[in-house]
Amino acid sequence: MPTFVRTDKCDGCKGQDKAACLYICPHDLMKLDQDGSETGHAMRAFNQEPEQCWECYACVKICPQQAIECRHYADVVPLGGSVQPVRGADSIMWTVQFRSGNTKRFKFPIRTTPEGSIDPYGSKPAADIAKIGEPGYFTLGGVQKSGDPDELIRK
Amino acid sequence: MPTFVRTDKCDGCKGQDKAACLYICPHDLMKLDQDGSETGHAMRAFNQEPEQCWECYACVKICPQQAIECRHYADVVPLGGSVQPVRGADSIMWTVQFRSGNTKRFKFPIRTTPEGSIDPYGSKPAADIAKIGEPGYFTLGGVQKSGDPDELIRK
Amino acid sequence: MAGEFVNPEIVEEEVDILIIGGGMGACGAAYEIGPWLDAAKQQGVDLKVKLVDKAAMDRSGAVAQGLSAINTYLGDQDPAEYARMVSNDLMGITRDDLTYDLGRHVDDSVHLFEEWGLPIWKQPGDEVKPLAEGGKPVRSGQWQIMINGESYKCIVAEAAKKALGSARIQEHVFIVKLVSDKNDKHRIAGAVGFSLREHKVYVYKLKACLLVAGGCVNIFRPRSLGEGIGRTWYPVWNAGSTYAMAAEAGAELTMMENRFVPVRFKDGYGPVGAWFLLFKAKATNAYGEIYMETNRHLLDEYPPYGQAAATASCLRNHLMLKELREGRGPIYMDTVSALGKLAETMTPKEIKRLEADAWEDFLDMCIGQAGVWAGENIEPQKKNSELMPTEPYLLGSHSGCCGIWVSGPEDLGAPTSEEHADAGKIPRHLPSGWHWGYRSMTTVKGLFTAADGVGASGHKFSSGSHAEGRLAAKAMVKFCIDNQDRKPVLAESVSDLVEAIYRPVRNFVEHADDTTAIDVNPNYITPKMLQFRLQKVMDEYVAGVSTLYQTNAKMMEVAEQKLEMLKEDALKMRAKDLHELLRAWENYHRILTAEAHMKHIQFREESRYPGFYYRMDYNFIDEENWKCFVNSVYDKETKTWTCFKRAHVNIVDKSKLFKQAFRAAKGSADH
Amino acid sequence: MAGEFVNPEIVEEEVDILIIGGGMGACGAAYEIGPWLDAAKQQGVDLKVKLVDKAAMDRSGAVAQGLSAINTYLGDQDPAEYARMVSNDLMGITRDDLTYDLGRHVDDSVHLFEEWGLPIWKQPGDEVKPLAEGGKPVRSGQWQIMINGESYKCIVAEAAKKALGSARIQEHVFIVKLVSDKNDKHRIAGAVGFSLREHKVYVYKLKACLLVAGGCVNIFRPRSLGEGIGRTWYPVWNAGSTYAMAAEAGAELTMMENRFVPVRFKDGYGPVGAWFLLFKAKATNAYGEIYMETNRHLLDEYPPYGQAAATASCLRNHLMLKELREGRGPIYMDTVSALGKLAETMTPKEIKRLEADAWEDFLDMCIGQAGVWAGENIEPQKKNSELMPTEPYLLGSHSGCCGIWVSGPEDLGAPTSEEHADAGKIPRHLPSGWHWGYRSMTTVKGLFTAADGVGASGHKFSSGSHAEGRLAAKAMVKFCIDNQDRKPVLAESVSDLVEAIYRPVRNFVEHADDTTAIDVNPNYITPKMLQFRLQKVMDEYVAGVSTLYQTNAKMMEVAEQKLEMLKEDALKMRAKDLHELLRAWENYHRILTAEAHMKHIQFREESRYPGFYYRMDYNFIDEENWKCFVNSVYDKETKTWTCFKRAHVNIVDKSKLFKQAFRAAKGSADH
Ligand SMILES: Cc1cc2c(cc1C)N(S(=O)(=O)O)[C@@H]1C(=O)NC(=O)N=C1N2C[C@H](O)[C@H](O)[C@H](O)COP(=O)(O)OP(=O)(O)OC[C@H]1O[C@@H](n2cnc3c(N)ncnc32)[C@H](O)[C@@H]1O
Ligand SMILES: Cc1cc2c(cc1C)N(S(=O)(=O)O)[C@@H]1C(=O)NC(=O)N=C1N2C[C@H](O)[C@H](O)[C@H](O)COP(=O)(O)OP(=O)(O)OC[C@H]1O[C@@H](n2cnc3c(N)ncnc32)[C@H](O)[C@@H]1O
Ligand SMILES: Nc1ncnc2c1ncn2[C@@H]1O[C@H](COP(=O)(O)O)[C@@H](O)[C@H]1O
Ligand SMILES: Nc1ncnc2c1ncn2[C@@H]1O[C@H](COP(=O)(O)O)[C@@H](O)[C@H]1O
Ligand SMILES: Nc1ncnc2c1ncn2[C@@H]1O[C@H](COP(=O)(O)O)[C@@H](O)[C@H]1O
Ligand code: SF4
Ligand code: SF4
Ligand code: SF4
Ligand code: SF4
Ligand code: NA
Repeated sequence: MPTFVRTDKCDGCKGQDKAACLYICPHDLMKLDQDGSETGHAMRAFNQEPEQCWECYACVKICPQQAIECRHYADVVPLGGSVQPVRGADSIMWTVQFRSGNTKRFKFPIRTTPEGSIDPYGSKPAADIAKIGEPGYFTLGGVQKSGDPDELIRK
Repeated sequence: MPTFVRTDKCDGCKGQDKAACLYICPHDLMKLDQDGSETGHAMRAFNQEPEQCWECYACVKICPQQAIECRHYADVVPLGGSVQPVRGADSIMWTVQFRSGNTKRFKFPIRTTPEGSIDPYGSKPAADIAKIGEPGYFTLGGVQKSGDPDELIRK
Repeated sequence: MAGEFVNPEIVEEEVDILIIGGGMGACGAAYEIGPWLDAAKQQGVDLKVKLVDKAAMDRSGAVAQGLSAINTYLGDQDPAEYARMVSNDLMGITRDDLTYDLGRHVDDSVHLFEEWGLPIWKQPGDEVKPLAEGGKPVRSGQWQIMINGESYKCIVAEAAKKALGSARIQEHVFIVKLVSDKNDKHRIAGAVGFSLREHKVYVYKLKACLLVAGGCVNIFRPRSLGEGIGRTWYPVWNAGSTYAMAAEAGAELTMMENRFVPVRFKDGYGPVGAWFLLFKAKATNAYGEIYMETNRHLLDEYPPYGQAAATASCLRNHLMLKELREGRGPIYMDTVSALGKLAETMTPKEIKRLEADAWEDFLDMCIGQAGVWAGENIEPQKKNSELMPTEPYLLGSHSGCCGIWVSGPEDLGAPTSEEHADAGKIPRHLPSGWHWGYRSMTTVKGLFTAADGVGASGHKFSSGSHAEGRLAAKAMVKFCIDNQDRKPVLAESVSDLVEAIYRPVRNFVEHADDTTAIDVNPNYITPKMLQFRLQKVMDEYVAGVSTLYQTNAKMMEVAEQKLEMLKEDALKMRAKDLHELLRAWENYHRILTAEAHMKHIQFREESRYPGFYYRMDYNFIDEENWKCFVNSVYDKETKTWTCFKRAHVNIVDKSKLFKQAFRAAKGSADH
Repeated sequence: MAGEFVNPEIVEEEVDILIIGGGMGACGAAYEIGPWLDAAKQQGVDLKVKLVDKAAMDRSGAVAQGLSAINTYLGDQDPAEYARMVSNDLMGITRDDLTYDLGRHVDDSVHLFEEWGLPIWKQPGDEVKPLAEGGKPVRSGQWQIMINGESYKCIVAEAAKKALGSARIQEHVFIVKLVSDKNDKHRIAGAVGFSLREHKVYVYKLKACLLVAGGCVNIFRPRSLGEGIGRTWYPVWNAGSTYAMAAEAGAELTMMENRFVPVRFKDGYGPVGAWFLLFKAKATNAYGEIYMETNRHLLDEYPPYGQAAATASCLRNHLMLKELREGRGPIYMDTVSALGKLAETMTPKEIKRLEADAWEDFLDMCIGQAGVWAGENIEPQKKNSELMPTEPYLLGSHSGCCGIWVSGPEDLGAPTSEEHADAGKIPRHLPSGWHWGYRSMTTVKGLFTAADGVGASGHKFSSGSHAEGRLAAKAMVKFCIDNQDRKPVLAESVSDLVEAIYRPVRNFVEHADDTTAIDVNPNYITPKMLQFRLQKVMDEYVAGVSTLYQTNAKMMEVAEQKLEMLKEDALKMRAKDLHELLRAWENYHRILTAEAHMKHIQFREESRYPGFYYRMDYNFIDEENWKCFVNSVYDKETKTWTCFKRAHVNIVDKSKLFKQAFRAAKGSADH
C-alpha cells in the first residue's frame, strides 16, 4: 500500500516551512512538487519512491488535510480494499473497506495523557553521582529487580 | 544489459520518418524524445523501459550512428564489461571488453548473399492446385522425405 | 480522419486470410502461400491476404537475435525416428501424426534458408556444397546442425516479405482479440488490434486466420529483481497471444500443463546445447560430481521413460534438482575440462577457432550471456560457469508441447474416433479423432495455427516452425477456396470492440489526476504491477522457482482465487500511452495463458514432467490413468475452463526407444 | 555560506556525546542522560550532547507505526528466568550477563511509558491501577503484555525530546561513518553525515558516541516483485548502519551469523504473536495437520535444545519448513477455529471486542496486513490466513542476537579472561572476558551501543531497547567524566571525508549527460539496482528464500567473489539528489552488514539455527566445537574480515530449561 495524495485535498501545508508529511516520513519518501515540474501538480506532495513505502501511515495520520491514503501494493493485493484512519487526540478511528464493498469501523485509544503534556522528570529523584558506576537508573537509585542470588551460578 | 544511447552520437536519424532503432526494436522500447521534455535531450532516442530490454541488440546493430550500446543489467552483472558489435554486409565484428580491461575480438560471417538479393520464387516450380489437399510443398510437389512405410504401425 | 489518443481512427478491412505474427511460422506461411494463391487465382479465386506483426519482421519473434544452430534437420534420418525422439523427450504424450508430418517436410525449409544466404557449417570438404545437394552439415547432435545465425531472421524475413509484397504486410500492429462469426460461434470472422505508432484501431474481417504469435514468456517470477527481468530465456515479448486469443475464440487447447524449464547458463540464460553436444562438456554439482551419473538411479522410478537411451529433458532437470534441493549447488558446466580435453589434440589455430566457436554460440543468440562473462571476467577455458534451471516457459515448438489442438494429416493412420472411458466428457461440439478437416486447423472453423501454436508435438524449433507455417498456409488456401461464398459477419459491434480495446486508455484519462503521482492510484493498476502480481501468484502457487517447481491441489485452489481476482482487476489496467496499451494487452494474454496452465496442472493428477514441475500430492507418473492428452476449452462468457481427456495413440512404434537402452547407453549425449 | 548540491556547506561541531539514532534505544538514552548530566555538572563537568536522527523522532525507527504489545515485561519473574528464556530461544549461545542485566532493569521503562500515557491493558478490576503500583497487565505470553500502542513512539519520543531539549536534537541528518582518533586507532573521535533537507555535511568531533541506528533490513530478496518490496517485516529504513559503521570503526561484532526469519501472515507480514499466544490459534499445513505435533519428532535431532519446554523460534520454523519442502503448503493460521473456540463461551459484546482486538493487533503495528485482508475479503472468523516464513532479517533486539560485542555488568560473575582452545586466535588488541570497562561500550574506546546494536543477547524488544539505551547513557556520562581532558582528533581530513560522502553526487553530475536516459549509464549504478544486486547474491548464495534457507561453503565462495565486486562497484553509485544520496549510503551499510553475515556463516561450520538457515555441508548442531560465540573484526584498510571464537559460559543454570520438558510439555504455547 504505497501512499498517494489526493490532488483536490492537499494544499502543500499552505507553503509552510515544514510540510507535515515530508517532515514525518521515516523513509524520506514524501516530496513537495514546488512548481509542478515533477507531477504536473504544483505545491502538492507526492510519494517519490512508492516501492519503498512501508505503509506505516505516519504521513496519513499527520496530514492536516486528510489528503493522504494508501492503495494496497498493486503487485500483491487485489484492488478495491482500503484502510483509512482518523487520528484524534486520544483515540484513532479506523475504517476498513473490503474489496467486496463491506466496511468495518474500529476505534482504539491511543494515549491516556494530552499530547505535549509529558513532564519527563517531574517528581523523579535526581541522579546520584556516587552510583554512576553501579547498575540501576536514576529513577530508582538502584536495580529494579534484584533477583534470587542463588540463580547466579558463577558468583 | 539494457541499451543506452550516447548523447553525442545519436542524431535522431536526422528526423527521418522512421528512426531505425524505433522501427526495429521487437519490444517497442526505443522512443524519440521530440522536444527534450522526457530526457532533456531533444531529438534523441532513449530506451523507455530498460527493464524490458532483452538485449537482443537489434537496435545496436541497426543504428547508423553506432550510438547505441548496452550496459549489462546492473542488478545482475558487475560493472565494467561491454560487448559491442559492428555489423557489416556479410559479417559481424564483436569486441568483448572484460571488467578487468582485457578485450577479445571475434568476426563471424552473417550471410552468404547480398542483403536484398533474395529472389524467393526464382526458379521454383508453380504450385499444382491438384495437390492442394495432399502433403508436400509447392517447391517439391510432394513430401520431402517419405520414410519407411513399415514404421507407421496403424496403417 | 487522423485519430487521437482518446479517440482513435477506426480502420476496417476485409481479407480472406489474415496471418497474425511475423515470426518463423508466419514467414513460412508468407513464403508458401504465394504460389498457392497464384494457383487459386488461376481457378478464379482471388484471395486477399494480410500479415500483421506487432513488431518489424526483420527482427521480430524468438529469432530476433539470431540463433547458432538449427535444431531440426533430419538429413538421412526417417521421420518415424524423429517422431520417436519427440515423444521420448516429452514423456510419451505427443501426436505422432503431427511430428511425423513435420519430420517429412522440415528439411526443405532448411534448404531454402541456405539458398537465401544463411551460412551453414559443413564438414571438411563439403564447405561449398549445399545441403540440398548432399553437403554434409556439422552436427552438434543427432538433429541439430551448426550455423552462423546472426542474421537468420533477417534472411528468412527478407524472403517472406518479398514473397508477400509490402502492401500485404502491416507492421507495428498488435492484435488484441479474435472475433467469432455472428452466425456460427465455432467459426472465426475477424480480428481486432491497434497500431503502436498511430492512433488507429484495426478491425479485420476474414475467412481464415493463421494465429502464429509465438509462445508465452513472463508469467512466472524471474530470478532477477531489477532491470535484469528483461533478460528472459525465450523472447520477453511473446506474451501468450497465441494461446489466449485462441482460447477466447473457443479453440480447444492441449497439454497446457506442459512447460519448459530450460537449464541455462545462470543469469545470462546462455544456451547449453552446443556445450553439451558439440563441446561434450559435463555438468557437475559443487563438488565436481557428475549428477547425471551419481543420480542415474532416480531414473528407475519413471519406467519406461527413465530407461530410454536418451534421457528426456525434464528428467535431466530432475537429476539436477536433487542436487539443488539437497544443498550441493552451485551446478557448473565444466567448460574448463571440456575445452581442455578438446584442445589436447588441436593445433593452436584450431584452439583459437574453438574459443571463437564458444563465444559465437552466445553472440549469435544470447549476447547477454557474453555480457555476463565480460562483467564477471569469465573465460570458459579458465573458469567454469554456473548453470541454473530457469523460470517456466510455455511453448509448443521448442522442448515443450503446450498449444492448440489441430487437425493433422490424413495419410498416417491417425485415429478418427474417440475410444476411451472418458470420451463422453468431451464437449459435444468438438471433433472426434485427430483430423477433422484442414491440416493445421483448430477446432474453430477458419482458425489455423503453427509453430509455437500447435500443441502435443514440440521439438520443431526454428526450421520446424517455418515448415509448419507452410503446411498451414497451403491448407488455408484450400479452406478459402472451399468457403469462397461465405461472408464473415462479426459477432460483436465495431464500437464495442474499440471500446474494449481502449478501456485502459479511458481508465487512465479519467483518473490520472485524482492523485498527485500517476503510478499510485486507487482506480487503476499499471500493467507492470499487474504483471508482477501474476508472476508472484504463479511462482508461489503454481510451481515456480521459489517452491523448487512444486505445487499441489491446495496451492492451486489459492491460485485459482487469486487469478480470478486478477482477471477482474485486469479490466482496471491503465495505459498512459500506446506503449502501455501494448503492455496492458500483452498482460491480459498472459493471464489467460497462465490460467490455462494452472487449470491443466490441476486436472492432471500425476507428475508427468518431473524436473519441470511436481504435483506433490501425486508425485509419480500414472501411466494407467494419465497416459492421455489433457485438453480444454474456455468459455469467454462465463470465463470458465472445461478440461477433459483425449486418448493417446502411437502411430510409430515407441518400444524401439527402450530396446538397446538402459544403463549401457551411458555414453550418449546426456550431460 | 549556503551549500549547493555539488558544493555542500560544511558544518563542524564538537560535542562530548553523540547519539546516533532516534529510536527506542536512543530515546531511552535521551531520557536517562539528563539527570546524570546534571549530576556531572554539579561535579564541574559540563558535557555537550547531541542526538542525530535520519528521520523525525516522533515516528522514526521500528516503532514508527506503533506496536500492539510490549514483549518484555518481567513483572514478578526473576531476571534469571528471563535470561534462560532468551538463551533457550537463541539455541544456547547468548550472554547471560547482558540478558540478566536487562531483565533486572527493563520494567522501569515500561512503568515510565505508562506514566507518560501509553495505554496498557489490565486485568479486570485493575483497569486504572498502574503497573508500577501492582496493576496486573493482560499477558499474551509469559513475557508479553498487551497495549493500545498506536502512539507508542510518539509518546516515548515526546519524553525523550523534552528530556533532551530541541537544541540538542538534529533530525533528518544521516550519519555515514565514524572517524577514528588520530592518536589511537581503537578510539572513536568523530562522525560524519549529511542533511536530507539542506546541502550540508555535518562533521562531529566527539568523546563518546552511542550508535543505535537499528537493525538491518533489505539485504535479502523479498517475496514481492513490485512496489510491495517496501512491505518488509522489520522497518525498511533500517539499513544496518549500526553494524556497518561499527565494523568500519574496528569494533568487534558478535554472532553476525544469526538472523531472524519470522513467520508472519503472508504478504502483509502481520504479527503472529497475539494469534498464537493470546488467541491460542494453531498453525496447520494445507491438510489441517498441526505440524508442531506431527513433526515434533524432528526436535529429537537437536538435543538438548529440541527438548526444551518452549520450542525455540528457529526450531518452530524448522518444523514448518518440512511441510513447505515436502509440498504440503500453504501453511495456515487457523483463525477460524481459534476465534470460534473463544467465542463459544462469550457474550455477543465480548465477541465483538475479540474481533476488534484481532484487527487492532494489525492496525497498531502492521496496517499493511489489514490492507491485505481488506483486498482479499478476509475476515479472520470466516477464513484462515496463510503464514509464511519471511526473508532473513539481522537484528539484536527482537528474536535475533547479531550485533556488537559490548562490555557487560561486573557484578554477575561474568568471565574476565578467555579460556578455550582457540583463545590465541583472538586478535591481540581486543579485550579478554565480558567486561573491560564501561557498560555497553564496544571494543572501540568511546563507542557505545544498545538495543539492536548489542549482540549475543536478544528478546529485548521495544522496552528492553529503551532500557538498554538508558544503561549506555549512564555509562557514557561516566566515560566522559573519566576522559574529560582528552581532545578528539580526527584521523581523516574533513575535506577527504566530505569528498567521500559526496562521491555519488559527483558520479552523477560528471556522467549523467553521457547517455540520453539517466538510469542506464555505463559509468555509474543507481542505488536501487545495487540493492537488487546485493539481494540477489544474498538470496541465491547465502540462504535466502529461493533456496529454502540453504547454503554451503561452495555457494558462499561464489557469494564472496560477488560481494567483493559489489563493494568495488559501490563506489560507483550515483546520487541524483539528496534522497538518492541517502539511498546510496544506506546500501553501502547494507553491503558491509551482509558481508559480515556471510563471513560468520562461513566460519561457523555447523547449522546452529535450523529453520533460520542450513549449512547443508554441516547440517547439524555441533555442541562440541561450536557452542561458542563467533566474533569478528573488520579492517577498513584491507577490507577484510577476521573471524574468531570466544567461549560461551553460563551465568544462570540452563539445565532448568529441560527439566519438566520433553513430549509431556506438548500443551504449551507452541503452534
Ligand atoms: C528465443 C530462442 C529460441 C530458440 C533457441 C534459443 C532462443 C534463445 N534455440 S536453443 O534454445 O535451442 O538454443 C533454438 C536453436 O538454437 N535452434 C532452433 O532451430 N530454434 C531455436 N529456438 C526456437 C525458435 O526460435 C522457435 O521455435 C520459433 O521461432 C518459433 O516460431 P513462432 O511460433 O513463429 O514464434 P516467433 O517467436 O518466431 O514469432 C512470433 C511472432 O508473433 C508476433 N506477435 C506476437 N504477439 C502478437 C500479436 N498479439 N499481434 C501481432 N503479432 C504478434 C511477434 O512479433 C513475432 O513476429
Ligand atoms: C518493526 C517491528 C518491531 C517490533 C515488532 C513488530 C514490528 C513490525 N514486534 S513483534 O514482531 O513482536 O510484534 C514487537 C512487539 O510487538 N513488542 C515489542 O516490544 N517490540 C517489538 N518490536 C521490536 C522493537 O521495535 C525493536 O526492538 C526496537 O525498536 C529496537 O530499537 P532500536 O535498536 O533503537 O532501533 P529503532 O528502529 O527503534 O531506531 C533506529 C533509529 O536509528 C535511526 N537511524 C538509522 N540509521 C541512521 C543513520 N545512519 N543516521 C542517523 N539515524 C539513523 C532511525 O531513524 C531510528 O531513529
Ligand atoms: N544434455 C543434452 N542431451 C541431449 N540433448 C540436449 C542436451 N542439452 C540440450 N540438448 C538439445 O540441444 C538442442 C539445443 O539445446 P538447448 O541449448 O538446451 O536449447 C535441443 O535440441 C536440445 O534438446
Ligand atoms: N518459543 C518461544 N518463544 C518465546 N516464548 C515462548 C516460546 N514458547 C513458549 N513461550 C512462552 O512460554 C510460555 C509457555 O508456557 P505456557 O504458559 O504453559 O503456554 C508461553 O506463555 C510463551 O510466552
Ligand atoms: N508460537 C509461539 N510460541 C511461543 N511464543 C511465540 C510464538 N509466536 C510468537 N511468540 C512470541 O510472541 C512475541 C511476539 O511474537 P511475534 O509476533 O512472532 O513477533 C515474541 O515474544 C515471540 O517470541
Ligand atoms: S501533509 Fe497533507 S496537506 Fe500537507 S503537504 Fe502533505 S499531503 Fe499536502
Ligand atoms: S506510509 Fe510511512 S513510509 Fe509510506 S510515505 Fe507515509 S510515512 Fe512514508
Ligand atoms: S538509430 Fe541511432 S541515430 Fe537513429 S534515432 Fe536511434 S540511436 Fe539515434
Ligand atoms: S536490445 Fe533489443 S530489446 Fe533492447 S532496446 Fe534494443 S532492440 Fe529493443
Ligand atoms: Na530474467
